[in-house]
Amino acid sequence: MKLDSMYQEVILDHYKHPHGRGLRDGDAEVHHVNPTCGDEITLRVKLDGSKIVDVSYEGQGCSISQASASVLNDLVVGRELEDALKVQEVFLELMQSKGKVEPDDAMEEVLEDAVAFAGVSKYPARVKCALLSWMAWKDATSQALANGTARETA
Amino acid sequence: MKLDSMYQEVILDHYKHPHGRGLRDGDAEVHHVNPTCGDEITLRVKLDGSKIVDVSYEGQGCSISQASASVLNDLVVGRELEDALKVQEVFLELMQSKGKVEPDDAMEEVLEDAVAFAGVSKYPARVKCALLSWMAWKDATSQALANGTARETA
Amino acid sequence: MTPLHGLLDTEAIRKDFPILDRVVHDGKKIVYLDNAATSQKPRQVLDALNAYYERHNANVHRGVHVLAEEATALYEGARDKVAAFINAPSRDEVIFTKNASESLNLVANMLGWADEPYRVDRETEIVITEMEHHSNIVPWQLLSQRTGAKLKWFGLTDDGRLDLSDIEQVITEKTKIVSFTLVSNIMGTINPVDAIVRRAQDVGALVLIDASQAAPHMPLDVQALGADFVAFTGHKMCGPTGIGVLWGRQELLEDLPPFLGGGEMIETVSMHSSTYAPAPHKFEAGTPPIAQAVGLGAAVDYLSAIGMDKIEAHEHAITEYAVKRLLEVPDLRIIGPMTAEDRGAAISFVLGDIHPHDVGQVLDEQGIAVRVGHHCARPVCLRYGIPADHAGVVLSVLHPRGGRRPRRGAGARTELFRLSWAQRVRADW
Amino acid sequence: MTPLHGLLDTEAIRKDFPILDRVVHDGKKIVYLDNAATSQKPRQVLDALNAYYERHNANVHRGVHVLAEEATALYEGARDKVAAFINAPSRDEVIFTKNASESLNLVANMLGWADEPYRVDRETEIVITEMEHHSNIVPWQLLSQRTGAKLKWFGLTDDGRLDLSDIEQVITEKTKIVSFTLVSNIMGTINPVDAIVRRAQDVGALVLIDASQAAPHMPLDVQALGADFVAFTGHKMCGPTGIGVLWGRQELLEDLPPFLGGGEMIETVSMHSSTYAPAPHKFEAGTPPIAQAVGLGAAVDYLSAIGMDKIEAHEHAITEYAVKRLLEVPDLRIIGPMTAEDRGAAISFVLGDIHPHDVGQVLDEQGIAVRVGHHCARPVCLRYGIPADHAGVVLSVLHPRGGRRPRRGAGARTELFRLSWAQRVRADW
Ligand SMILES: Cc1ncc(COP(=O)(O)O)c(C=O)c1O
Ligand SMILES: Cc1ncc(COP(=O)(O)O)c(C=O)c1O
Repeated sequence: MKLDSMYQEVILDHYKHPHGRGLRDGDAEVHHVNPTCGDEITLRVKLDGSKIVDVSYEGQGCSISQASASVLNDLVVGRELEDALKVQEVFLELMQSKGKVEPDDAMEEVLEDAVAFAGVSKYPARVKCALLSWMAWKDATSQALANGTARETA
Repeated sequence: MKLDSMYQEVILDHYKHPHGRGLRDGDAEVHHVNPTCGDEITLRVKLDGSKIVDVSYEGQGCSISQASASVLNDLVVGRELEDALKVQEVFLELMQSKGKVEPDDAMEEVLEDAVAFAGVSKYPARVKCALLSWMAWKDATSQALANGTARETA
Repeated sequence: MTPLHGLLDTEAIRKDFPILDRVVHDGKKIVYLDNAATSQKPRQVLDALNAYYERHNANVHRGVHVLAEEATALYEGARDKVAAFINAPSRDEVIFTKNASESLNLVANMLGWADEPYRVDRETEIVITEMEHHSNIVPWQLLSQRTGAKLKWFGLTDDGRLDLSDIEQVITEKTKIVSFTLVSNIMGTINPVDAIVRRAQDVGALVLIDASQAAPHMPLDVQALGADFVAFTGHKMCGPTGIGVLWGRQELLEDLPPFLGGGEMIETVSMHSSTYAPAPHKFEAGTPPIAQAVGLGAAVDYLSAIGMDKIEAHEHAITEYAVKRLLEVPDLRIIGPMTAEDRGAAISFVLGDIHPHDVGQVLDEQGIAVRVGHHCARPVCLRYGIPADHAGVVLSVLHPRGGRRPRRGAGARTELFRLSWAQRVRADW
Repeated sequence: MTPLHGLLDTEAIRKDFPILDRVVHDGKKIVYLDNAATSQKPRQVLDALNAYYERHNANVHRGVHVLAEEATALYEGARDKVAAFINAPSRDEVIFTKNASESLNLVANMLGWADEPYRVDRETEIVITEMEHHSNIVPWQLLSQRTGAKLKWFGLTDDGRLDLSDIEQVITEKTKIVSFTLVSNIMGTINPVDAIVRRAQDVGALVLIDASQAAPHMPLDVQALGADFVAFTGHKMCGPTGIGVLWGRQELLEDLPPFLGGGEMIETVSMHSSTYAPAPHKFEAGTPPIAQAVGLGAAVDYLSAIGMDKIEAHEHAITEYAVKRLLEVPDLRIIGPMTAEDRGAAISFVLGDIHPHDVGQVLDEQGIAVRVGHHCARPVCLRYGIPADHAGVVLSVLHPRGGRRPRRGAGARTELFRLSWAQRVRADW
């Protein structure tokens, strides 16, 4: 059954036991909404130079959108921004693959638990759910960087 | 050729030599436009009690719309209002017949030259042209009557 | 099981809908329960569209050539059909728009630009309800922001009905317009038109009824409704996309100002000023949705041939049945009326704490198409304490899906949750 | 006769258009020269419509079921196609409307409700031209009446061109928007975009180009045009009725307020207020013309497969020929440019003092469909001293009618007037 691939144990696990959930101190906060289905996320990032110190969030939505935020937290916190952005690109590629990319070992190395979302990429309406937190994170990061620069040059 | 039936000599004759054209004194004046094609008519009626003393007009438009005003003048001036309205009804019936009414002697008796418009009724876009002056006349007449009543009761 | 009475011959009707032969997900024939969002189109409507484009296509009201005359006759003929379908006193009261949303915005805009006594401004009030579709909320919010008029609304009772207990405070002497839906697209509630119209008339307010969810499902008689305007949309009533209707009382259409300006809606134009054609053309700027009007005319013929009263009876029977069976599903909560009384065939529910997206996806795998999310009526979700993203699932039947659908639909669903989702996910949590 | 160069294989193209087999008036195959009013539709577009309705129909952006995903992919895919067709920098800059008139009204309304620096109010000026279609005149008259802004326009030269000699007085520091047509629907004139855009940019005015008569006939590159908004309509470019396009620069679409309110255009709604989805959705309230967008996508594919540059070359060749031959007809006066330079394929003429309705009718009897009357551009008629009801006849060719048409069209016409009308009527007068 195709559904099995979408509702991977991994995803359900992250949904039930989200990692890093809750709002903590940050350099920038964003609120993103998926207008077609109402999934919401409020997300903060805290940077130290180019290092991601924390990504904290609160949200409401389906198993996919909530699990994806938890996986995001796993994959980027503690990383250099540059590396995290690479992970994000690979995840985006996978999600936009329309079910045609079969994750190989190299991809699994990069994406870890996030490869479980491969099955989601077949369902365009759900891809947005999976990407919601990642888009929010990118947005918050650029705001944090802009704030940082503003402060430095002020 | 079907066109022949539409462009009856009679119609062309009225177009070239319109009867009663020009604006003269009247009890009411109206200006009607056929918005789809721009045919225009300004028309005045003069009543004496229930008798139609004059129908005068100026207009611009195709052969059908202009000839029709000329025929109108022929048919109603000098008549009792009631009789003229009967003529108008017969003309309306003919024009709305979609080419399906073949005018008989009785109809010809009533409509005189206006039977020449029978061919026009097959062309919905042109029916409006043929009816323009007749609608203007009805409108002007009811305004004249209203003015008259207003004056009487004033 | 108890036999249902007054059903249509849905096996015969099904055959008219080509899309219902569509097979999805490894051989499952589609079960379409998403009619509140849009209906499917019978062969008869598609044939009318093709005949129009293949034989008669031309612009309307403009030419003297054969095609232009035929296209005009077909377009205006569709207006006659729609006028008869809603029992309009005059065909000239039927305005073609692109969808119900445009119809509703059209009224809001007319009133914003109108002269007295219609003009909506900072001294006046607008009344809607909490169960409106976004398309009957946002135009009034915009009008209120732009004119300074106050926007008020009726709240909802716990069982999904309008709370009219304070009607005298909500609709007052200051009210210029009351706009509400005849049937809720999310809860299926049928609203009490008479009480609202009576109060509006007492204070001299205009009434606009959003009949988008009513037109496909029950006889619609604009004279019996007693409203000033009635709006609905073609694609939900077996017609094409891209066409909507606004019916309005003739005197109002004469008095009110135009909305969009352009070709077709004018009488004469100079660079300095223009005069407008009489209604309905005054409100139809530009080349209208000609083929779509023709298609809507065919849809109206199709529905009328079945009979709107029969459709209503059929839907009532299956709604009654479906509500009963759904309530047997453990942890299922219906949002809206729990009986078939004064309710249409849209049924909204939440299932425990399972997110509706997840429910929808599981149903889709079975070939069952339902709506999930806020259904363009987010305030309703907020009202019932359901997070906006958790608004539930609507299954809405239109006649061709009826008859066997609730049985199989509800059955499939129950089973599905029991066997697959519930076992897999809920038992486990 | 001189052979024409650069022609398309119109015999092959004809076969794509089912309506061209239509026979009228006792066996005459239709000769369709009314493309300025609306074009005919190739089989490929009708097939796309049918495939949509028979296999994929659902509402867009809302569901998680298969049909909803397919319909959304098709609808958004059409947006991609249109974006590529006009070389838009981003697909999100392409807004689907119901026709060009709505696109033009949309901009007028946005500017009326906008904040500074875009806001049109009593201190500001709007600039159009005397050769606009009513759909690009009336929206600005309404905006001017409603905001108090001053409406100004460019006049015309005797040979049917824009008179830009006083451009510095017409477009001034007070000008907020300049809106003009790329190609005249009545005279065929192609307007000098660069000069106008440059002046508008100098004074900081926005530019809206009405490309309704350009999109079907020449390559359209919104970046090369340098305008802020470009509007056009689907039904004139082999697409269905009921669909139009507005392209706008992304920053503007972000800054400007919405027009119609409703479903699809919102981000979140509460009874008190709403936030809007990003463009293009912000400007697409309600269920969009889904099937029509899909049909327009197919039309764009169809035109692109022929090649817009080839279409342009073909039309240029036959226009040159047609103008030459028409001028040979006694008493025929062309309204608009008398050469093929900077002109499209619409040719307007009057024939002595014969009323154009009568001319149109005579042509129709021969199976030749042309436009007569004011062509929704009455000011042009006034400008050239032609009574509004006497505006002339437009024959407008779109590629599939080309090639043999001017020969036969012009030939038939000449002959007709000589033999039938002229002999019968004019000789006689
Ligand atoms: C130049 C021009 N602009 C605008 C329009 C309006 O297009 P529509 O009627 O599709 O809104 C037309 C055609 O009628 C036109 O020729
Ligand atoms: C009650 C109600 N009103 C209005 C609308 C809007 O219709 P449309 O999207 O066709 O404009 C809908 C459907 O979406 C609806 O259900």
